[in-house]
Amino acid sequence: MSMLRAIFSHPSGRIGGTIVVIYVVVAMLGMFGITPHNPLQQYRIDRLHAPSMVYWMGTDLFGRDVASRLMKGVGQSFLVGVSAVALASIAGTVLGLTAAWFGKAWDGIVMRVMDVLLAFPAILLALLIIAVAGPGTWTSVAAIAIVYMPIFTRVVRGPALSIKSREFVDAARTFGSSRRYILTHHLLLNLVAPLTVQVTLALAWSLLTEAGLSFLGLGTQPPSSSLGLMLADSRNLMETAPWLLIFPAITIMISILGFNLLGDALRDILDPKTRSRTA
Amino acid sequence: MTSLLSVSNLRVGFGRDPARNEIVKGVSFDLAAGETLAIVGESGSGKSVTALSINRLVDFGGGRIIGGSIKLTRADESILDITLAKEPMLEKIRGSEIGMIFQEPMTSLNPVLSIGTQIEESFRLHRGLTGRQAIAAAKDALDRVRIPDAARRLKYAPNQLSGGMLQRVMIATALACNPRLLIADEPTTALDVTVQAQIMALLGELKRETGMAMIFITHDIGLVAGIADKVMVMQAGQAVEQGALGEVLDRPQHPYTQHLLSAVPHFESGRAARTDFTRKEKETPALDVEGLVVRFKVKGGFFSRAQGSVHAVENVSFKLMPGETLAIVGESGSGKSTTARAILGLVRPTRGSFATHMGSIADATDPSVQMVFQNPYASLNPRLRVDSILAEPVIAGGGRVTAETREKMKALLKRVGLPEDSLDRYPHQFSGGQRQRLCIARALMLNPSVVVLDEAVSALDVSVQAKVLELLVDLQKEFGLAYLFVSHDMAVVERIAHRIAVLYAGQIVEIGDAASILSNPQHSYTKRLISAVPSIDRRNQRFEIDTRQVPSLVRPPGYEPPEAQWREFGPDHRARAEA
Amino acid sequence: MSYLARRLLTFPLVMLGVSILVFVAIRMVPGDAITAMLGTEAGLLTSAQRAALAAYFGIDQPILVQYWKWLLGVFQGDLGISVTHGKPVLSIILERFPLTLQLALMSMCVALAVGLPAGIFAATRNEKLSDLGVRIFAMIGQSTPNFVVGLLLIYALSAGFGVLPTMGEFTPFLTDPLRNLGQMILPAVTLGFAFAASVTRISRSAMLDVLSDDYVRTARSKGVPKMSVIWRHALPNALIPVVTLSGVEFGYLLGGAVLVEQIYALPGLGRLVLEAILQRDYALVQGCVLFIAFNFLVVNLLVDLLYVTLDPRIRLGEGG
Amino acid sequence: MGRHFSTKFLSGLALAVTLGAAGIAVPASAASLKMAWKQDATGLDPHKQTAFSSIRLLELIYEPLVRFDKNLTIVPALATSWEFAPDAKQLTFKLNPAAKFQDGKPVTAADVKASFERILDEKTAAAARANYLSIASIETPDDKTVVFKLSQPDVPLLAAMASINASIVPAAEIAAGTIGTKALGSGPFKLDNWVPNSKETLSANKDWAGGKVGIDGIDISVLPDETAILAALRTKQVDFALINDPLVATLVPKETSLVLNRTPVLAYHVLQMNPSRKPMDNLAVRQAISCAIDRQDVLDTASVGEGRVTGPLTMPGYTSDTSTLFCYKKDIAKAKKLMADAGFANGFSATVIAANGEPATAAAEAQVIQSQLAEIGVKLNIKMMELNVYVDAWLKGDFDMAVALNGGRADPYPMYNRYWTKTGNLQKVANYSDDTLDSLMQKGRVETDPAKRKIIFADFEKHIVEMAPWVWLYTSYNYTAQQKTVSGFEPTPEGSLFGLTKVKLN
Repeated sequence: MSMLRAIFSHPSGRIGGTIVVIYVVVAMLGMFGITPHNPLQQYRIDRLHAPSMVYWMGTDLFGRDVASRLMKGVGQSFLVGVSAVALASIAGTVLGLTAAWFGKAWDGIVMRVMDVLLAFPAILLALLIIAVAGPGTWTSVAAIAIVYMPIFTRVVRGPALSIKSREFVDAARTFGSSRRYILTHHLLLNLVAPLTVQVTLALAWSLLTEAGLSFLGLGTQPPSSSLGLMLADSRNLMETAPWLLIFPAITIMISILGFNLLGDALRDILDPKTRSRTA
Repeated sequence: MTSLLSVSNLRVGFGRDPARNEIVKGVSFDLAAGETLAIVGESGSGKSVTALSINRLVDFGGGRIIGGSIKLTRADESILDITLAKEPMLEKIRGSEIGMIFQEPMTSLNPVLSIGTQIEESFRLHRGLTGRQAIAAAKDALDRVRIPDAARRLKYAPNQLSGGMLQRVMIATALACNPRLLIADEPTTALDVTVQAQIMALLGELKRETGMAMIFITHDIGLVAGIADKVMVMQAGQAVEQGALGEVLDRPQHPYTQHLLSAVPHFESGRAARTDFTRKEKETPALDVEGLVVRFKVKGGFFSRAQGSVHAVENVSFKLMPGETLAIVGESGSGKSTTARAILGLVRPTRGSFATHMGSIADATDPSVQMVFQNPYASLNPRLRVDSILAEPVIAGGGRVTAETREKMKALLKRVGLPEDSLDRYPHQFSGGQRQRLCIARALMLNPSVVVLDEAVSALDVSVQAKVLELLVDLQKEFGLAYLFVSHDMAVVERIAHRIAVLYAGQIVEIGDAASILSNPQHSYTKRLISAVPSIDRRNQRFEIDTRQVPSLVRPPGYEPPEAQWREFGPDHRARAEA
Repeated sequence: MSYLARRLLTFPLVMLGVSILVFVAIRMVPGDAITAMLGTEAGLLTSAQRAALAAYFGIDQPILVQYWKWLLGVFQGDLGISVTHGKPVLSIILERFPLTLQLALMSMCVALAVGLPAGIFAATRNEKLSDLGVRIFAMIGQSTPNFVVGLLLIYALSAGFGVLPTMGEFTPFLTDPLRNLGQMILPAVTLGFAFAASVTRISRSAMLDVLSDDYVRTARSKGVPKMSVIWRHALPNALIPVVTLSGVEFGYLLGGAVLVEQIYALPGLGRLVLEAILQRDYALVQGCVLFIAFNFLVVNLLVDLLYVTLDPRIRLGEGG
Repeated sequence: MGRHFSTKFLSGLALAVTLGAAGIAVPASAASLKMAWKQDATGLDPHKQTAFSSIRLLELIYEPLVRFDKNLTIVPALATSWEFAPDAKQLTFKLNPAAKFQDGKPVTAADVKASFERILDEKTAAAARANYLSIASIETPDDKTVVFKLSQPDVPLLAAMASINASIVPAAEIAAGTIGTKALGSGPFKLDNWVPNSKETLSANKDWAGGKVGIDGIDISVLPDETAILAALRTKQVDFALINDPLVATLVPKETSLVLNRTPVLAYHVLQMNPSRKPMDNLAVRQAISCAIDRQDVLDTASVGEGRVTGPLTMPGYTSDTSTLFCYKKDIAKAKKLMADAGFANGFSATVIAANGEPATAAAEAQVIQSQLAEIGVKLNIKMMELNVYVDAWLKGDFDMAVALNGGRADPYPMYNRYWTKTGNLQKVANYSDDTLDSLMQKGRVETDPAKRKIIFADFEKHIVEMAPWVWLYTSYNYTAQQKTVSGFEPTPEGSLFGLTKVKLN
């Protein structure tokens, strides 16, 4: 509760939080199919209909309602984003934590593997993964997760190393606390703050990547909708039906903006360094 | 004497609404040319903010002067109210008329600029010197603060010099343009006690040479005695007492001043040492350390070959009896903390053995030895509630948290003087002193016989220190605890130690009865150390300037130090023979 | 020194990892060079024909043998022959690389020229309206995928000003600098947009951090004027995170910018890899990825070297 | 899907770009045609390359013995005349005495023999070899005469030779093993420079036996996105361009300085079913699907009406009135009844595969079909695939249904024999054959009388539509766009760029 209050009293937290809340609501509506029209229904008589009272954001080439597809697409992007970030953060946390704790060879192996992954340009790595597994929702989840995993690993390992040398960990060792207890209660618990920030930022990033992959035709497959796919479909129709470009583009921008703003606010709130600056 | 600086009813606030958040609440004082004013207070008293207001640096930290005046008499006899001055005017004043030095020499110099550049800058700005002239002036400035080999050191980056050296560089920079006022904001707090003495001596000499006035800010009233003409005591944003040095120290009027002078530990050369324990050599020691050696390999070069070792702890042996306090004293790098950490198994000893009454300690941790760390803010996991914190040693020992355990927690909390509802709170809801009490309670959860206290009161405000020390003494008596008290602070050590071991460069150079060592030190290092401790009794005492550095502890692989020769100076007092 | 040495030592290790990963991954992708070349007509091949083609493409041997042969070649500076181009992989990459390098350099120039002053300006106006403006702009910049930026940029320019990017055959800079810049400026701005936003944000926060550092206070206590405090004392220290960010971004840009190259029809490295993947030109994919990873690591090493010149603490070892 | 495959996977990336002038426009060499296409050639060996994009390039450099004109009549190329023996077991060509390779050496009968022997050699791995298997031996009575002896009557062989895959290459180059690394043909243009996926430079062949070329050369740039090509046309960076996507093509005429050439093509869009899988093995189910699909609606939605609903025979002279074909008018009632008869009154689910961007309309077609089939309870899952992956699955026959664009031929026999005869190479893709189809194909192969052939293949068409292994949808157009300053281009239903030889720049 106090966290929520803190977010909403932070200027960018207020804006970001609001966007994210709206985004999540829209995503949920889209996911559960509560949309003005059936997003798959092709009203072929009303093909490429401009925005109107019936079709708030117009219709596409097949006469499908853009607003409904947008909602469904937001739901889809959200699903992919959340799943990918969940995977990446769990895997990254486990790897980063164990690398920091055990050090030596294990640290070397983990970090070298992460170096290898990082040396691949993100989009190429995702592309290769998708080429191997075939495009689709869950493949893009896996691809985004693998691409983002090294970042989580690094984000966790750095602070974990510094927490490892903090005095309360030394204290725990002097009591003979078990490794598991120290890892979970001392390290992990104190990583919650940086992880929260990173998760928010990773969500923004994965929405961005999901859009890019779908735009390339590698993400969500038709007839399901996703924002990137809608943008890709709009490419040759932009002159005749600009609403096909503009609404998804703005939606992508605003939703990523929302998560970025929220992430910034969380960093301000949770990071003692910036907090102490005013003290 | 004409007044150089006249501050009246100064009020400074912070934040969006400075009037609501006042840190300095109406402070007034006068300073004559060549005079030294010491401002004494604990953290949060507003002493630093007051100092920063004088050259208006407080503006950059988010502060705002909301009332009063600061009148500076300039070199041309004109009077300037600094509270009203505009930034370009202030830039002219700073450095040329008011110099300033700060607490942390390590961070107060720009890491990416050579120290020469940083000193020259003052000459360029205020004297208009350029090129070779500026370099020459910078060299002179370094000479003036007694830095040997000044010409070469001008090219050094700050991280190549020790803290004491850096503080000298800071002083050289601040005094470059012969300001008529020097503000020194806790300039020695971050330094070792012998280095502190050097800096104090240097400041004293420079003051005499240049005739500048000085405002000296400190939390340590003991330090004031050596340098100040006048003293102002601050508490919670107000000046509670001010007057001439002797007046304030000898006849304090305000209760807070009296408290600072009486309750706070001051070094009394062994007269205040404890006498409540008699050592019986026959008894089984609570902790027996024999031949402890800790070395860290130094790796370097392209293939990370071992190039030698840091001999951090070299052949340290002592016996700690039940109910006794052994203080390990030394300066940074002396190996005192490493010794403590090795005993707790946090550092792997290269050689040596420990034994408690439970038998020798191998690798496994022994619940009969517990530790309290220096920094109460870092040694409690901020994300755990107090009950979890106290339960941890129990869980670690394989125990279960039962109703009985909770009762014990409550009892211990009460015993260390914390409120009953503490169990449900988080560490950040406690003050520093309270946290250290929590750490003590945690250490006592397993009924240890030995508690290692690593600088356990160093991070606390002076008046809190005294209370925690009292608590420690009481607990020792109540539970028959043996303390291994690691500290650099001789005043604190005097209050708690029965015996003292002086560590220098990883070796014990002198060990024995506390009163004997403090009153009659034998080893040259111990002598130097003790003479450097500031004391209210040593008013305006002069220190010799000495630029010796601690010897390097890095030795080539396979190096073994020669066997120590000991000389006895009494029933329980011996010192290492010197070459 | 030992830090750099360690980086140098892990360099070949990481390269080896990259090579294995790409070698295995590209072969796990369904379809091969034969179907890529012939499409559905491949169904007309007899098995003897298929075997002949497999031998021609060098995909008839066990994967380990293929890898070993390729690796031996790499050590001799031979990345293999591209079956689609019929030329050594290295020479193909080097044909495409100048464009990618130029694009990366131009984007970085755009990003630094805009981002650094904006970030510093915002930091000195902390919490004021102009600071807020810069921050919002930077936030939006960071939140917009570059293909959306490219899209909107072209749309806005053509609708608003009737200007279009030059999208004909690509002209190298040395052939015709003016025409080349005409082709490159919009892609560079597109890529530089998000980059500039990141630079703005990081330089602002670094500057804020540094401005509250002790040595800045020291400088002020000496009477150093405001501008000099910012440029001479604060900036060199604030540059370190900016250098890190720019280095990493630049390293990635050297890997080609697939989407932007596509949008502006530029034959850069990004498109080369994508095409190679699609045509199952194994040698070319491997060569490109290895080359890109190599550049990325080299850029990172250079960034480390740059640190060393920027910050004597690293040069001399902490606490030296 | 035939030759129309290419790496259009890239086409996900694109934007429409509106009018306006180029930043800096520079005139290129005076009389060279600046051309753009999206797909570049994938190789230079005329016998091996089957990709549409490769053939477009190679037919400017190499020549076969004969070629098709715009009416798909066979006209001379390297050969000036030819004749079948009456039993259709021997085919004789007379070569053009003026014909020379681009290195100045004359084209001889020995070159022809060597070229065909190379195609027939399994080691060459020429995909088109299957079309020439009836050649038993090749005789060269003199330098300018070639005689093909056939193992069986094979009338469609002549049409099969009108292909760039039957190009005549120098015997010396075959011996040297440089075919595919060096482009040395007898065609109207010489390849001066090729940077794959980036650009080609061609210059006119002064010695070309076919006549004088109207331009000095062609500079081709590969622009990976058709909207970028459109932008280049609009800014006059490009004189002439190939366009695949009807959505882009329809934007061309809006620009007053541009001309769009639109030619109906032989390739057909089709929904392939896999009759080896349940329930598509059931004739009634296949027929129901055929009846449930509104072909015109697919065309209108997926291809903005750019095209024509077609039966299996797409070539001029063989096409029939589609209204006579089985269920070419959508009939949901009939479809539902058929479904009920087959025992699928409640429908079923199946997966349809489609290649990403190949053709550009594939995803749209799949989606419209999905929505149409939903009306009879068939739940279709769409699986979009990268082209290579799709080809892999397609060749293995590993799909329930597939949306495809298959290449056409000027003659029905080579176009369909691979699918619908029991020995066809792609029978495992089609997975359907019956005696009627088999015998009709055999009859068509040996029949030399065009009128009789037409009747044979009309029967074939009627039968296969009724058996409905596939649902033929429509044929689209081939588009080229050009500046008004370009004149004289003659498109063909094959999409050939050979017409560029007659082009002039004003």
